Amino acid sequence: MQNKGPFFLKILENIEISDKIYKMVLEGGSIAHNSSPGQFVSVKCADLTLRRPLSIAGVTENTFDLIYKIKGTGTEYLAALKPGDTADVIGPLGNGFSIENKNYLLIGCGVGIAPIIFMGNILEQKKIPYKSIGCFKSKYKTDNEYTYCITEDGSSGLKGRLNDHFEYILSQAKPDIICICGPNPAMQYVTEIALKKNIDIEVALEGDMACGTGVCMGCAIKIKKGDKLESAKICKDGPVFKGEEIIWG
Amino acid sequence: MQNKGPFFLKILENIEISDKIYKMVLEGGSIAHNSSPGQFVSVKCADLTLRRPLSIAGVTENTFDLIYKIKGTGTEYLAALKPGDTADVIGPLGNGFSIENKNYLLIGCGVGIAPIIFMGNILEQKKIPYKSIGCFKSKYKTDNEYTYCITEDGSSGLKGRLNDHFEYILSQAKPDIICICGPNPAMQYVTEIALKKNIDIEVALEGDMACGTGVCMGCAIKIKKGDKLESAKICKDGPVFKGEEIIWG
Amino acid sequence: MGMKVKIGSLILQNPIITASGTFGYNTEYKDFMDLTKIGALITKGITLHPRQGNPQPRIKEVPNGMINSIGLENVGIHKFVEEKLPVLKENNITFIVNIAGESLEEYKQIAKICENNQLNAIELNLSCPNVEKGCLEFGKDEETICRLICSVREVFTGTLIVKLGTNVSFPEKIAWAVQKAGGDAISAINTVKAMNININSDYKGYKFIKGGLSGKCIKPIALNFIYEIRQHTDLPIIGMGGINNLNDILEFIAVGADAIQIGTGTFTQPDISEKLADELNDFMETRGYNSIKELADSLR
Amino acid sequence: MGMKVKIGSLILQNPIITASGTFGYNTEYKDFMDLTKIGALITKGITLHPRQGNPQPRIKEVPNGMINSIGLENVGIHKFVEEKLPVLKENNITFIVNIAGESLEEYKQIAKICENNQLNAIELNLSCPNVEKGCLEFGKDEETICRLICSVREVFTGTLIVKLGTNVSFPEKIAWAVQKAGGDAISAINTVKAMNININSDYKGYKFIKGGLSGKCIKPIALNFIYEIRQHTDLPIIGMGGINNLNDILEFIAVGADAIQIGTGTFTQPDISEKLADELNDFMETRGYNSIKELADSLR
Ligand SMILES: Cc1cc2nc3c(=O)[nH]c(=O)nc-3n(C[C@H](O)[C@H](O)[C@H](O)COP(=O)(O)OP(=O)(O)OC[C@H]3O[C@@H](n4cnc5c(N)ncnc54)[C@H](O)[C@@H]3O)c2cc1C
Ligand SMILES: Cc1cc2nc3c(=O)[nH]c(=O)nc-3n(C[C@H](O)[C@H](O)[C@H](O)COP(=O)(O)OP(=O)(O)OC[C@H]3O[C@@H](n4cnc5c(N)ncnc54)[C@H](O)[C@@H]3O)c2cc1C
Ligand SMILES: Cc1cc2nc3c(=O)[nH]c(=O)nc-3n(C[C@H](O)[C@H](O)[C@H](O)COP(=O)(O)O)c2cc1C
Ligand SMILES: Cc1cc2nc3c(=O)[nH]c(=O)nc-3n(C[C@H](O)[C@H](O)[C@H](O)COP(=O)(O)O)c2cc1C
Ligand code: FES
Ligand code: FES
Repeated sequence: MQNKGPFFLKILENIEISDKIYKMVLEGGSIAHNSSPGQFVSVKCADLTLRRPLSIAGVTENTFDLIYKIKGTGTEYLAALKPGDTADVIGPLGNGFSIENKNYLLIGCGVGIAPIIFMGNILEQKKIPYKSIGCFKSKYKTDNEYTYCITEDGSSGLKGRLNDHFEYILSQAKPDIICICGPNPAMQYVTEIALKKNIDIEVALEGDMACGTGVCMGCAIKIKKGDKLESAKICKDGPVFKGEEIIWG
Repeated sequence: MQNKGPFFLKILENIEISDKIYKMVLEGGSIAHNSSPGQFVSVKCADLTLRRPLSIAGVTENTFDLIYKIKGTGTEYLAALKPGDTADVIGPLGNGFSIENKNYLLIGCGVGIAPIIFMGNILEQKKIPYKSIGCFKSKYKTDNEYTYCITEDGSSGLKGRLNDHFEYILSQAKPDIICICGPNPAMQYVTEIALKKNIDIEVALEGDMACGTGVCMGCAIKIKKGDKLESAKICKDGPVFKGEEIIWG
Repeated sequence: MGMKVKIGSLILQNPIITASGTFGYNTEYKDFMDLTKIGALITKGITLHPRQGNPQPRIKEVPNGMINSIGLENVGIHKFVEEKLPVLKENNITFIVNIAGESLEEYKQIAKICENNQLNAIELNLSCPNVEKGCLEFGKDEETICRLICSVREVFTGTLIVKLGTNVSFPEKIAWAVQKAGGDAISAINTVKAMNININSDYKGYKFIKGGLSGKCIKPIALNFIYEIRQHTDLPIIGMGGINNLNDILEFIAVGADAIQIGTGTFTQPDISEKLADELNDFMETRGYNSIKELADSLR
Repeated sequence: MGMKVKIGSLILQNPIITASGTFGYNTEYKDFMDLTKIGALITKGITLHPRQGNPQPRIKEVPNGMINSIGLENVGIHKFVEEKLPVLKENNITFIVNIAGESLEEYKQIAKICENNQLNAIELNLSCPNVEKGCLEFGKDEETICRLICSVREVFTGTLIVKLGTNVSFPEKIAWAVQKAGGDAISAINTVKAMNININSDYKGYKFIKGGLSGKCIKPIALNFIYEIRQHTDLPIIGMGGINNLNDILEFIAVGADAIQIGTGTFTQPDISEKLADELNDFMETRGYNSIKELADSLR
């Protein structure tokens, strides 16, 4: 047993790092210690009925980061919070990326970068070799560095979208395993190439959630286990799944 | 036909004048021109379903005042508004006190003072003789003066409650007509004395409202018209009624 | 053609109707809006004899909505015809009379009076949850509904709209019954049975209001109901329940409504029906829809 | 005595129960709270055979609540008995099995399996609006309910709770039927039929979720239902619908509930049931109530 909250955590920082994209730093030893990349927390937003799931984007001894995009009421509420305010958080939830001694290629698109930054930090710490791709509309005002940065507006690194540069990068990076988080079309594109080339691939899925803890079956999807279809909960069995398991909708 | 809104009015002032009691000044020529004392406006409070009715507490050429007490969500929202913010207001609604050339005694208890202040101003303007009683828990930080001020804590004028001083004041003021707004027990007490002494009496009632415009029948009460009972709408036929019409619950 | 909608033989200039009980008898809202802008006005529910309604409290706000327990206080059909009707006519307002009876016979009698006064359209309230006798009592089973509609049809030749609510086991059977019995249209939903209580501060006993829930909080319930009955009837459906903006109207049209009513929304914003008529018009012009039907076909 | 409550032959240490479908099968919430603090846990609805449930989307937040369309995805009674039951026993959790059938025969078969495994209490789901066959289909008319309960009673000797919903014409008749047929208690309400739609940005078609509404927005509907059935049955009633705090619990007790369930509230605050058990306990001690009955007598 591990205490997963609810924790009432102090917000240390909450800044806009790109258009409608925020980075929040929260105090919270328990979540910081117990998290691994790909796991998420779920945050109570004012008196909304459902919590909002957000990936953990990095940890220090006693703090962890979130990177989130304003989508609706919940994230608007979060963006209005100030350092010193308290957030009601549960986590860490779900299962993250597998960490093995292999050659990694990490890919984050948009706010999908959150778990990818965290994963980069951990691989760095464990001295596991990796390369990373960050794909954005426009550069984020943070000091994260990626082996390859791709921006639609060319404000940093390569100009264009993931598809424009991916095959070239792949031929350079020669990974044993790819970890990706981003919009489904990007993840599907990369998964198909990886599977064709026999590269291991892990994807971090999103989905509407109610409980975030595996009890409501609200986020359940069908995944492929060999020839068979099985039901899996994004919140509990995922959000990270092996690429070959996913049925792209 | 008279345009009664909705008007989107600029708030000029919104200050706490006593514990949880606020005075708001709004820009709004149409309401200012067309109002008479005892009438009220109804204010949209954030996205609450029902507007909140508030008596008009005074007007100038182009502004009008409200005096309100924080009771719940709606008035809390109002109290948080700042000068420069906009309020969505309809009005004036209902029927006010009758204005005749008689000797008036005006009585306001607590925030019931709102229409009474307005009435005093109008009688003053029209040079109609009147005396006034303001009854409060504790003095309001406004410059309104009453012939008799009664405070429970003795912070201004006579110490005590209305009942402690009313018969004496009545014997001094010798009014032809009394206008009162305040909690029901106070209004009932004064009405009974007035009727016994054959003094005209008009009371401004409160009641839960939905439409405020006379269509929903939500605020309907039974009143006495001679021997007969009739249905009357506080919002449309009132809020001011003759004392003898009221059936005290 | 534009926004015109036909319900039975009644032609509305647009599909926006003010709901019974929330807009008075005739020109009560004239100081707030231009009454000629709406598709139609539905009167407060009218009974054969004047009704006193329920005791106070009658109104309670709840999160995203309100509960009412008016109990059909109204002037009765005779006074309506004498006093309220002339004003409707003078002002050229397209209107529909909402009627409620305590017995089948009463519905018929009121309808007859409407016929005798050449009223074009009535809405039979078979769903008000706030009265002890009548309305919802008759709206729960198909047979009673059939008999009621048939007997009203005997005396009334105008447009006959039947108003349903969600406190029933088989909405689809009831919708079908309305069609079979010769109703011209269905309107739905009426308020949903609900209760609010306030426990006394000494924890001894409580105050309560038991009545009908309306406003935004019932929109998901209303959309579901319209969607379901749309599968079981070809009659025009007039949808309502928590409509507050243009998007809400589009949602009701998408799930099957041909016109809509605005109830509680008027309390929040008294000129909402005029505003939404304008907005819908602008929307249709901008996007090039030539009729409500075209809009509906696109949305569905 | 304190907070103890008796439902049939089942004794709960307190009246706070976690609702079916919102708390898993056994110890899913162990990382969030102390499971020994609640009165009882009700399992996710369990069917004879494992069920796949409905396609996505299954969840949609609406103002003050949510709609779900899970469609009873569950492991089936056999796997429940094999894999989930031992964990409940190991952890000494008082639990009630929520069961759902596609036919009367299925309810009976599941109940029989419960009996064979010495399970103390079952909750018959006669009200889930999210499945095509079973549940609400059987919960709409008194006769079917009677037959169903009687046939389950033939094979099951433990506590039999019948779970009702509001999508019915005559709640009072149904409550009475449960009592007559030999049910030990009624629990209510299940989710309310509802639909949310999202019109596509080009105004061509829409996405939707059609399912059951739960959370704060249904509390007024639930209170009304409990109040009404309380007038027609002496059975213990387990109330639910939007419970989120101590005052909500008191309201349900005031209108007639003997115990309560917390559903959607757990999603908002995972440890809410433990917290409310503590709060209720403190409240009763502070105010000097010696039993839930004493508290109820005072509130009513
Ligand atoms: C495991 C997981 C990890 C996530 N990590 C991050 C993250 O690190 N950063 C980040 O910005 N976002 C993340 N998301 C998405 C984030 O949860 C949603 O953007 C957020 O819940 C929207 O809330 P809202 O109240 O602002 O918008 P809402 O008003 O709820 O919705 C706005 C729009 O977003 C859609 N939406 C709502 N919830 C979700 C959802 N869960 N997934 C996809 N679309 C949704 C709605 O359908 C609607 O169209 C994650 C989601 C999951 C499931
Ligand atoms: C014609 C009229 C004129 C009024 N003039 C004033 C005024 O000048 N100044 C002022 O402070 N208040 C006035 N009121 C009362 C004021 O409308 C309520 O206090 C206000 O609506 C409460 O809103 P809320 O959202 O803050 O509280 P809520 O959360 O709505 O309610 C808090 C408590 O107040 C009670 N309450 C709610 N509405 C009313 C109501 N209309 N009457 C009495 N109790 C209510 C509720 O039952 C609850 O117990 C007037 C009311 C009427 C009908
Ligand atoms: C105060 C009030 C009074 C109502 N009176 C009637 C009535 O007399 N007859 C009727 O058929 N419906 C009546 N209704 C129901 C409304 O016409 C409408 O069906 C319901 O409120 C749902 O729509 P809404 O959410 O837009 O308000 C009344 C509703 C309210 C709020
Ligand atoms: C996601 C979800 C799943 C549910 N599954 C079941 C179920 O399997 N069986 C059942 O009887 N009720 C089920 N319910 C209904 C709840 O047990 C409860 O009756 C309802 O949600 C109302 O209570 P609430 O407002 O506290 O959530 C479910 C509710 C939700 C939200
Ligand atoms: S969100 Fe409830 S099971 Fe995943
Ligand atoms: S509040 Fe609607 S009639 Fe008075």
